[in-house]
Amino acid sequence: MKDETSVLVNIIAFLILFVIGIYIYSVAIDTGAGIKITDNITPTMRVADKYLNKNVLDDNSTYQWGGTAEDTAANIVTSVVVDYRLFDTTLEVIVLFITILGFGFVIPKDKRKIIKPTTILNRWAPILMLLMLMIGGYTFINGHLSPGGGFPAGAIISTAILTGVLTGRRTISQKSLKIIEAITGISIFSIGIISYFLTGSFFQNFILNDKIGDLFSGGLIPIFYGLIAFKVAAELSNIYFEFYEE
Amino acid sequence: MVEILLVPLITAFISDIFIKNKRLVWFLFLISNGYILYKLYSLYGKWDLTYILNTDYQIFGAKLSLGLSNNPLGWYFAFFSAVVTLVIAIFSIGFNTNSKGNVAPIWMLIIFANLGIFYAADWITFFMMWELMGWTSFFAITNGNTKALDGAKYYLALSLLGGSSMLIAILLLGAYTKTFIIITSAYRLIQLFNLAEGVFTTILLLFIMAFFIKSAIFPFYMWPSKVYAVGPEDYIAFMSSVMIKYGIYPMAIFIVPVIGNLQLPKIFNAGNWMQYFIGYLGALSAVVGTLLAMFQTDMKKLFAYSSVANMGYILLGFASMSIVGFEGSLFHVVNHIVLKAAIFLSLAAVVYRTGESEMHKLGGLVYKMPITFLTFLFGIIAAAGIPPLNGFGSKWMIIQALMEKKMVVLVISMVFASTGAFMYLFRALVSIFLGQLPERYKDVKEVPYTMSIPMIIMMGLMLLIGVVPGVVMKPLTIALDALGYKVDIATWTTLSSSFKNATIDLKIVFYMFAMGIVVAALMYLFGNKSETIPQHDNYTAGENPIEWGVDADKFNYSYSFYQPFKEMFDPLFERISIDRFFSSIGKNFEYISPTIQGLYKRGEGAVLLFSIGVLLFILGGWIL
Amino acid sequence: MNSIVFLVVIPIIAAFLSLFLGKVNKLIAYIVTIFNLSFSIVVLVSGKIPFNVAIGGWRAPYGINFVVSDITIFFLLLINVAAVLSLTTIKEHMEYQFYAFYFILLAATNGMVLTGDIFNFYLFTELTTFAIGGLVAYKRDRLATGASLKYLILSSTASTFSLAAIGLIYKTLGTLNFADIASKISNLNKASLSLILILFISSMLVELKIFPFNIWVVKAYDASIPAVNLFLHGMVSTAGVYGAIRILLMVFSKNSIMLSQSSNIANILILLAFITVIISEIGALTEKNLIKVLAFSSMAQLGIFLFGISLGNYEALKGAFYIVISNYFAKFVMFIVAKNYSVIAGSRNYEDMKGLGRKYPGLAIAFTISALSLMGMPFFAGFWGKLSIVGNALLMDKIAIIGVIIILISSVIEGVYYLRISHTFFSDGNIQDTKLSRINCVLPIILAAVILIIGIYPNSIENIIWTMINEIQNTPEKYIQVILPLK
Amino acid sequence: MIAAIRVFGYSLFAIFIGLLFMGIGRKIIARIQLRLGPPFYQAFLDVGKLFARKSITHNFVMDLGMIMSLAGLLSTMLFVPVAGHMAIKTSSNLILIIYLMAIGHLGMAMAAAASGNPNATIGVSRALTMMLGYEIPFFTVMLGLIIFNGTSSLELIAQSQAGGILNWNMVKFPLGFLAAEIALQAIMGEKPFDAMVAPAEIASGPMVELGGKYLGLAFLTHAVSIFVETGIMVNLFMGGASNVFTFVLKQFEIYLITILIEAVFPRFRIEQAVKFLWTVPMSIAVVQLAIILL
Amino acid sequence: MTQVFILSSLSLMFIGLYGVLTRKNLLKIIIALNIIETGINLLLVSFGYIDHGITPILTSQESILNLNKMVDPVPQAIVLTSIVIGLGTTAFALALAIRYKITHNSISINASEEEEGRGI
Repeated sequence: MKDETSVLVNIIAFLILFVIGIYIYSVAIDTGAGIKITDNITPTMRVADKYLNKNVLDDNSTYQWGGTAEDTAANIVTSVVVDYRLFDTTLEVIVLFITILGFGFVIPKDKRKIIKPTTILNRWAPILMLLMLMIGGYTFINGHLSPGGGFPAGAIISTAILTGVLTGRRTISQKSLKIIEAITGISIFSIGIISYFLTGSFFQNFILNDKIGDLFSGGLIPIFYGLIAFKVAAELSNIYFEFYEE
Repeated sequence: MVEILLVPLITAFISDIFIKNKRLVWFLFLISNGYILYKLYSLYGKWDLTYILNTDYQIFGAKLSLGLSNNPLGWYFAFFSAVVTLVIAIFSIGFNTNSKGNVAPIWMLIIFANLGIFYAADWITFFMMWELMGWTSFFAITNGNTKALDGAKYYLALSLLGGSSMLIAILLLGAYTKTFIIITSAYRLIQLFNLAEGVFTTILLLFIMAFFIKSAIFPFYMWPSKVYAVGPEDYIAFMSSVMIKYGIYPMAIFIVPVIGNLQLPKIFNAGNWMQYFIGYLGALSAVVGTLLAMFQTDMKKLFAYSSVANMGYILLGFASMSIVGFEGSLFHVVNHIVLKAAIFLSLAAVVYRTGESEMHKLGGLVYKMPITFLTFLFGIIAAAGIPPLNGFGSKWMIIQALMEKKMVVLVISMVFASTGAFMYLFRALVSIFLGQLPERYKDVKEVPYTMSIPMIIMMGLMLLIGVVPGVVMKPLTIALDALGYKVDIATWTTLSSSFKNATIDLKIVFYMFAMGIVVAALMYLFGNKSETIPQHDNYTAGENPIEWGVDADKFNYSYSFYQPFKEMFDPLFERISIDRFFSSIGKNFEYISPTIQGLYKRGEGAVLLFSIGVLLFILGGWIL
Repeated sequence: MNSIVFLVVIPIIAAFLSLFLGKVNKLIAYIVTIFNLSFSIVVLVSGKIPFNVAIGGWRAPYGINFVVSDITIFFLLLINVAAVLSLTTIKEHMEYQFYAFYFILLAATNGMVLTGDIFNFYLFTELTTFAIGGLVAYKRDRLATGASLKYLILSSTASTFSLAAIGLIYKTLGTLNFADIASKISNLNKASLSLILILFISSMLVELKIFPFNIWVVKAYDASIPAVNLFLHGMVSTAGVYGAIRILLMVFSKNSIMLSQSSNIANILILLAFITVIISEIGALTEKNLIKVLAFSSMAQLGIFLFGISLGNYEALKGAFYIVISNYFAKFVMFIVAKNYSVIAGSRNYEDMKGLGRKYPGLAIAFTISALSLMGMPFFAGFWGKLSIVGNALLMDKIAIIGVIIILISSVIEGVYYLRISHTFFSDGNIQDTKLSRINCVLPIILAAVILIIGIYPNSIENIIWTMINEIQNTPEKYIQVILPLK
Repeated sequence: MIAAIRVFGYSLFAIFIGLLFMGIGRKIIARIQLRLGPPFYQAFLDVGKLFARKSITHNFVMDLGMIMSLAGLLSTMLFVPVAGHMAIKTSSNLILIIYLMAIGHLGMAMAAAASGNPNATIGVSRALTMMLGYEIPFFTVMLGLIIFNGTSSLELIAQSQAGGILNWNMVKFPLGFLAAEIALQAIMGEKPFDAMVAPAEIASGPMVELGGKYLGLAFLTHAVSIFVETGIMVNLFMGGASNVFTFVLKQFEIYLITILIEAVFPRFRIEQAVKFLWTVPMSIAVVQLAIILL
Repeated sequence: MTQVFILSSLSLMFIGLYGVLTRKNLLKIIIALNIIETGINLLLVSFGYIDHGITPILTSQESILNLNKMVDPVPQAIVLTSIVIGLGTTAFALALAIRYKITHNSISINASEEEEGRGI
């Protein structure tokens, strides 16, 4: 039943959005001087240009494929995420940690019974889990070469655990998941502290002169991505165990 | 100079610690008041004493410095209020032996603020003391009993409003005249007049609003009746006599000199429009105060409105802007302090013994409490301005000044108010002390010595000032002379005004009155002897009214004393009532607030209001 | 100098550890908070301020950097002191999640104050929101879930607005670093700058509790346990205040204190500020629940703070700092007093707390002193703030004068309801004496004494505030050069 | 000491004249009402009889009240210049006189209220309301004269009217005189405005409980008040004669006018009286004041 | 080409905002929030868009040569984090919504906390 207050609210909401839209449009076509939001800034003016040319530390250094550079990850997005702006990603991990912790804390504890899995799922579960684990492993191992990285890898691995939960097999207990989560979290930050003691500033990459392109390039990036993958996997599967009934 | 302020502060702190045992606390209170009086006496004449405290707090670019200065007018106000406070302090030792709350620490803080106000050299110190006095008096009035709350809340709201309007005025003054010192800011304000007249009038009106709120002048005349009825009686004696003068002091030291020498066109060659503005407000508060006082049934409310009327007289004196009128109102300030304190002390004694403050429930107390009756009688005579006592001198000077300046309407309203004053004052005397003594007060005794001695002192003070006005006029004229006014030092007993041979010698008036009494006493003794018989066996022809099932005090005609007179004014008071106007403002706020709480209680419109906020920002961009 | 990042990392590691250390969590919380406090004192004393720390070794505009200048260290101290004081009010055993949320909140607020990168600032705000969401929902009863959910919805829509603003800034200026933005802001088109400003300010005002954005405040304060109230007041709003000062006055305002060229945004801010003040004061007038009264009053104080900032005059800004300091101490005292009295009286309604002032005079006097300081009464800290804000607003344009008059009227209203509350404390009531240990009377008295000292002798605070103000005054030398040395 | 004798002499003279006027007044009223009326010295006989008789009192306040009322009236009388000279050489101020007259009323009212008789207190409340009524027009008239002559001392006003009848204030300000006459009627408490003593309704109001010497004192007070009020009128409007005899004669003329009015008028109700006093004489006085000011 | 991305992401955001403003049911509000999140992510990525740009991943030497044709990596880094934030908010909000259902026995947003039995 549509009482008149909600109709009024709808109209007001529509009006507000309409005005905001017109405003944005008027800002977009504004003819005043200075950089407008519509025109793209020349690439060289952007911060990203230094990330692409990997010459943040000294301006005119160039790098070759297979040669070395200040950050040897092939996938530049990963170099930005895990090397240049590593602190953001560590905070990202904390955001996930907090929200899942809050999730577990707030959700009411009436666990539901898992219905018996169908035979097909029963048969294929181990194979599927194996496949998922392999793909997950692949994505975070060469996160610095190809697209992907810690976060998607963690999600894929957690789906493996999910299939385990769906088929009712006890793959891993919630207690150990929490331990994994804590350990990976602490190790991420302890690496940061180690790098502080080694190189004087936090989260600095202390493994140098490996070559762009090969598997173990990119300094600390694979290590970080690995830890992030396991942490995300542990956290997400934590959610499933909230609903899992022994 | 600064130790006069430190002593009350320290005593306030100490008595706050020992608040439990009353005897010590009130004794400390008396001693510190005595010390203050002695110190003030020793400060007489040393007008150049100052004490400056420099803080490096920057306001308008300059570093702020707070200062105290022994200015003559401030000394005059402080000395006479200290005299009366000392007497009240003696009274309140006895009064507070068995009272519930203990108001001494807060009262000490108020006395600290009181001295601060009178001695402040610059506006910021003045404002700081003013606000301190504002909220401390709130706590003193309520002092723990909750039924005093809404009266005190009303007073608090008004005094905070006054404080804020004064803050705006001070800051505007500071911004435009680049100084906070009171005296120099007065001179520069006058020069400012021809530069920015709009700012000048706003500053002046805001100042006047703040002072009128504190001194209960016309638009804000309602709070005394609400507050005096509920506060602790001995504190109310202090509040009604001394604290109501806080508005008058800055008027005398700042507003009157500024308005006095403004080059404004004179209306009916008597004064500029501001003088008339103050004059008419004074006249209105005198007339309205008197009329409302007549119709009250609670004795403290009655005298609250009488304070309003007296403040009106003082304002009329200021409005005349002649030196005689100025002296008259300052003289009336001291007279009012003395007589109001005397009246409220006797009321406090009545309440101390009977616990009742509704006039028609009292009666016939004169036989049980003769000293209280005499103080009250002297207070009545002084309040009505009848010659032998101190009320007459100042009223006479104010009327002379107004007549000389041909401000006819003001004089007529003043005389109307003073004769009306006689009506309600006598009504109070009749209903409380004369007439039949009700049964329940049969065993009422006179108040103990510690309370009757201050009352006798007050009687003596009133008589002394009445007969020898020089006691007050001499220091006053010396102070005004020190301030730079062209004034001749008053003699001991004569008061003079600027009319042709209009000087009256109060000593002779007293002699004449004494001789009249001697002649009348002779006539009285000449007659045959008379025997006293109880009151209620006269018009009831010997029968005792109790047999008719009616006890004696039913015959006490004092409930609606001026009933016919009241009916004349009722239609007028029904339509316009400033009181309803102000309390309706308060009610509106309290009416809106649940709707706002409702908005925050459910909180589901959060995102909607968020986007409305964004909309506001966008629209602002286009419209403003 | 680089070790300043420990202020953020140590609490996070403690958050991870808190999962295992059930019983000893409270001790760990004390240790970490006291570490943070002492560390920031050491940095203050070390005298190397202002300095810049590049995280991960990448220099300023490219990597994330922490900046420590006078304002930063001042607010850092405020937050850490608030954290230590609010921990003292936790008496009973709390589940480990509470401590996890607390650690993250501590890290996030410290991070917000320290960071010099706009996206990092956004992330820390997100962390604060989630931590507060979790802490408010700690009691998990009807009130707490409702309050936390509605807060979460509002703050996540607000965060999308600020994310859009960050995206636009990156698209037009190509950088995410505060100092870099500040130096490049001038060549932005006026209209697009005001669009970015609108998006960013609307998300910040949620935390600054300004009128259309502060619907969550009263529910959050009422629903949470007293310790969380103190977190909300002490840490979160102080960080919000820092954010407002840093971003509104230093990043987006070029060198003039006025909010960049778009002065009409400043007018709207003034308008919203004094509307907040008048509405929250009226709201508090007939409120019976003491915690809600304090929530309304903290909204009002932050309204006055925003009014002081957006006036565009350095003395008014000084007044705003005074208001922040006096509100910080006063609200602390009031929340502690409210907690103790509601424990004794059994209900949060101040009418049931009659007569408590006579049993525990120390608490009631501290409450009155802080109430008077909030009202701006002389001899208390708030007066100096009110004096300079009112003084300078009177000389500004019409909207500022109307605003000042409304703020003074609302301080009258505030006076009425606060003194009514302290009157009910002192009036005679029949309270059976549940022994309240003397030690938690000590803290409010000390804080009230601080308010009194500032009120009577403002010199000490005055110099600190002036050092901060001339850092805002000449932002280019004091802030931008520290981070981006002249290339 | 001579001052004391002069005061005593003045007061006896005032009492004598007052009682004489009362006696003659009663004679004239009787004649108007076509009856013979008591001999003119009847008032002296009454006073003598009253003082001889024993009387009853209720408390010391009644005695104090009666003495105070007579003393008040006497001290007012001492300030009214009789034919240019007064008991003690001092300036006789009009404002002073108005306020001194209040003592007489206060004393009488206090004695009446102390008696505890409700009729007395009703009478007192009416007297005070009436006082407020007549005070305003009377003062407005006086204000006009004071402003015109630039002085508030009664002597100077009297001397300013020296010379022939033409420059008497009565002639110069006829309206002022008319208003003052009506107000005088109320001051004296004569017939149209005697709601306070109203014998029919409240048994002679304040005097209900007074007997014997107290009634005698009341008579004397009434006598002195007649002397004072007529003396003021003479000084204000009829040039305050050179010798005592002409002064007394003029006083009698004023008294005659009030007696004639009193003989024929019914009584006003108290609020009618006040309304009347505030409208008719007040407007005349205001017109007079306007004439003087412009 | 970038106009299409920006317009579509803006419309996504407006739809999401409209949903949050008008819907009463909590789950619908959370879904609308998700729509806004995706809208914002698309908007951010589209800010870094260059016509005919290639992914910023180095695969061989010649990809290092045409670095300037690569799409801007920084918005993608930001999007990576904001996706996780979106996940976090939704998870936490859903948990709260489930508990909200139990405590308020109603799923509508204007179920008030204090008075009992109000709100559908």
